[in-house]
Amino acid sequence: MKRDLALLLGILLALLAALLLWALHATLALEPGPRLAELASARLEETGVSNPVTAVLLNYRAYDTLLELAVLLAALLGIWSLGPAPAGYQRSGPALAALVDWIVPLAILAGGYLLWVGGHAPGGAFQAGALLGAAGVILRLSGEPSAGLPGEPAQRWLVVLGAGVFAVVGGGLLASGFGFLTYPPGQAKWLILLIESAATVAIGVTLTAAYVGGRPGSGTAHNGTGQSRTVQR
Amino acid sequence: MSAQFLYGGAGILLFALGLWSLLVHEALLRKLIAINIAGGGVFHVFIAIAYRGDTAPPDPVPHALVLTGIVVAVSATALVLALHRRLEQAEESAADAEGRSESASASSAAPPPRTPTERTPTERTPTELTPADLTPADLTPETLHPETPHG
Amino acid sequence: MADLLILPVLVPLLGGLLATALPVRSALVGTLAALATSLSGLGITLLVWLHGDLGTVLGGWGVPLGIGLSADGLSAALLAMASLVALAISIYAGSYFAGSAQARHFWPLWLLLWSALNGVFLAADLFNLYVMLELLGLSAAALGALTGKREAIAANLRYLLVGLLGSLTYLLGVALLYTAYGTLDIGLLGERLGPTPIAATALALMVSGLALKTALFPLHFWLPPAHANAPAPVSAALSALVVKASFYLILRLWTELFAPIADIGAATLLGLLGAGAVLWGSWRALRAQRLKLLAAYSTVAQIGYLFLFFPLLASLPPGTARDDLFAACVLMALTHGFAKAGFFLAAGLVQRKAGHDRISELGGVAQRMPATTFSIALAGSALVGLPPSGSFIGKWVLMRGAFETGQWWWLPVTVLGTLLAAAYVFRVLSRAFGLEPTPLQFVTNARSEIPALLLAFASVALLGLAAGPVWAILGFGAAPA
Amino acid sequence: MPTLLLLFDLVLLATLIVLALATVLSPEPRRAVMLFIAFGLWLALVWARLRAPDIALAEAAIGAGMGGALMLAAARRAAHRDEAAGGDGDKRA
Repeated sequence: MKRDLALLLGILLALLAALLLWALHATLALEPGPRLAELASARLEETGVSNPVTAVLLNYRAYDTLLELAVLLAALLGIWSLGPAPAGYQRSGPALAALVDWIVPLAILAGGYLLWVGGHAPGGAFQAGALLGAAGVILRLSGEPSAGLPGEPAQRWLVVLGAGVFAVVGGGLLASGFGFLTYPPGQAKWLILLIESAATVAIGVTLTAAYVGGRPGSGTAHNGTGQSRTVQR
Repeated sequence: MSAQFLYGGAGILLFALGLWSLLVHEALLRKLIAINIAGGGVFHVFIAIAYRGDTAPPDPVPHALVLTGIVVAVSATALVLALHRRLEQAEESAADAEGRSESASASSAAPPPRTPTERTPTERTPTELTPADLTPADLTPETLHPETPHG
Repeated sequence: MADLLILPVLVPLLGGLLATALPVRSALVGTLAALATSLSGLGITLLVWLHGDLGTVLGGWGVPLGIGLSADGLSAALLAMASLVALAISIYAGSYFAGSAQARHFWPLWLLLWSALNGVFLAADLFNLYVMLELLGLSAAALGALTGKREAIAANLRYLLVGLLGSLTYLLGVALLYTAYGTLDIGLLGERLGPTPIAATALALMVSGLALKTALFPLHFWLPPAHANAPAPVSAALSALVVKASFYLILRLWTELFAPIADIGAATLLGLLGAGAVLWGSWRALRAQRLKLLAAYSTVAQIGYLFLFFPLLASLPPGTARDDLFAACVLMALTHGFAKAGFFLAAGLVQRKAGHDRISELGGVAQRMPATTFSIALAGSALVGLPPSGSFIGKWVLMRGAFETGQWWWLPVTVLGTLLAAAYVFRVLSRAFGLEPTPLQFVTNARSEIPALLLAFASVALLGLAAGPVWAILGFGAAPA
Repeated sequence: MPTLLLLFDLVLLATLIVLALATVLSPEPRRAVMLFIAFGLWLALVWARLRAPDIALAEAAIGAGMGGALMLAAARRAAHRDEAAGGDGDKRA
């Protein structure tokens, strides 16, 4: 019965896929319209960065990126609302600890590098922030319950830093007559770098805090249900 | 054109596969993985249409859209997993409470039900707490079933 | 001046960030931000009222590179409704969560949700809408699970997954449109779009994704548990506002972007689903044991009415009759926003007072909470569509349209739905009265009872007796007599 | 040359689809998540081939990396519970 249903759904979805494939084929067979590639590269010089993807993310479509940071924050706030973090992992042995001592600074350095090259080569705030997040994950796995994050008040300021700086820059530009997130000529480069640096820190902290999985501050969680027991690695 | 269709088509197949798995499988983790695969398929379509051969530079706009999409997807994944963990906790503590109330009713009469009075979320006397109440954080009287016999 | 269009998104976003950073002061920050957001939304409505449609492109790049914001009559009408309803919910929430640890979780998420809501109403870019919808969905699911109850978490987990699926389906449609037409701007796409199979596929994908998010029958299965188990202010926001965001988007895409493709056949399909929603939702509301579950099923039914307008709109040529139908559809959506928010807020007070919301055991609530019972009665009459509520006018125009276009089969659906609604509202009211003595006070807790009362009152009087402004802001002539 | 490239593309994509299928069809949580991470990394590889290095980097780090780490913690819990509960773990997995 259940197998039949799965089969039926499979057939229906195969039909849907066939329809979509046909639609995609028909779409691609059209005269390729101008799209945005030429336009985006034609005005790349005015954006203050030379990596086209960074230009789209932080200049042409910066509004989307601001809201994307808000989405990340909303997820973390949702996680925090569900209660304190579960207990962490057992402290790792000396060999692994020594490795962690190497990996974490390396990840942070690599994150800084990715942030810097993002202006002209592959990289940028999100990739750099993800590396910081990875450093946090490794720290937590090695037995650091807070994953290297500061206490609750500082953590709260850090997670709003990205969207905060972004929105304040945007609002400031609006107030000074340029329009929301319309960078004044010549200033785009350093404003983007400012926003990206703040975003990198916020993304790193938010991803780490999401991995920790609960409200900070109150130490380790209750241990009544066996859910939060220390997991052996 | 052909490379675009080849890769874009693979994206559509991934979307359909993820959708199928989402509808067919019961376990939450499998549903979540299915959604992520379907999402990967949609992103793949964007990357495929941005590709314009090995000579022309690719269209950066879909690339930026996909980057946004990836971050949104990981945010949603994190929230889903946190909700899931909380649900497991709530279910386990509910099962514990059930077991305890069964043993309690065997030895004595059922405790009187809570009187229906207006309560504010802060109103919570320590003596009312049972071990089952302590497990989930931020419990307020409204979160407990008023009909749950306790206190 | 059009630069100011960003404010209804920016103000709550900044407020939400500040409320996150200052958890101890989150209620104060939240209340102030709510006031400012409401004012900015009403300000934009006023600007549209005075100067007509507004539009701007962020970043100074112009379309198609930049992201456009625009406010026309439809956006302004929904923005105004959201500003008023969300302000009332905020004031109520201030009292509801006072002193609770939940307050510090509620305010930031609520302000982010509001930001996304306004963002949907003002966006003119298909991908920006995707991000907005995700922000809306994530913050709504997080808020809905705030009680920590098992049912609430399970319901919102499902809501979150369903929402993600809806957004992805929508996004795939956007991918097809971008491939074919090379832009994400709704205005530009509207100019380029023709009646091609590609556009039809994209329409089907986008509308089915959004229909899932707006809980159109039979995709409504996730809504009743999610809305019924949230804290009262959140239930009000979910039912009154969040489902309206995706409905608004369907209406806008259907009537503007996809006008060349959305023919009578497709519209009739939507109408049939709407009819199913009206009958099934009303029936389940009548059978519901709990007050908030009743309200949630009533939302399913009320969403259904909105879709009954689609086949009529499709079969009428542009002109006064069509304008009236369009305005009546918007009017019904607005009325439902006010009425359902008022209903849920009042139901939350009943739940607090009685300790439960089982309808059969509500005896005597009316005497102990006269203002709240009055709110339920007023909001209920607007849900039924009694005169002079806004939905009375809406249903009247709907039925007239069904007559004029010869689609008489929508008439029995409307009548039957109305009778069922009358039955479920009367069932609640008949249980609310008991034999207890009446207290001297009409209002017992002003900060939470008055917002509910004002919302319910607005659904009946403001939108019923004075529906003219809705027609005016949509750019149509006078309201039908 | 184009045929060789086409063959290369086909192999890339076939592997991608097979990885996705294996992920979706794997009932054991930890195995499924491992396969999902492999799928994400392969997807990143395909995107690098499509000249999207930025996005490949992001998918590898955020989609497969962070997403996978989050899921792995959940899968480990599910596996522990299954072991603790003996046979009846699948009903709530």
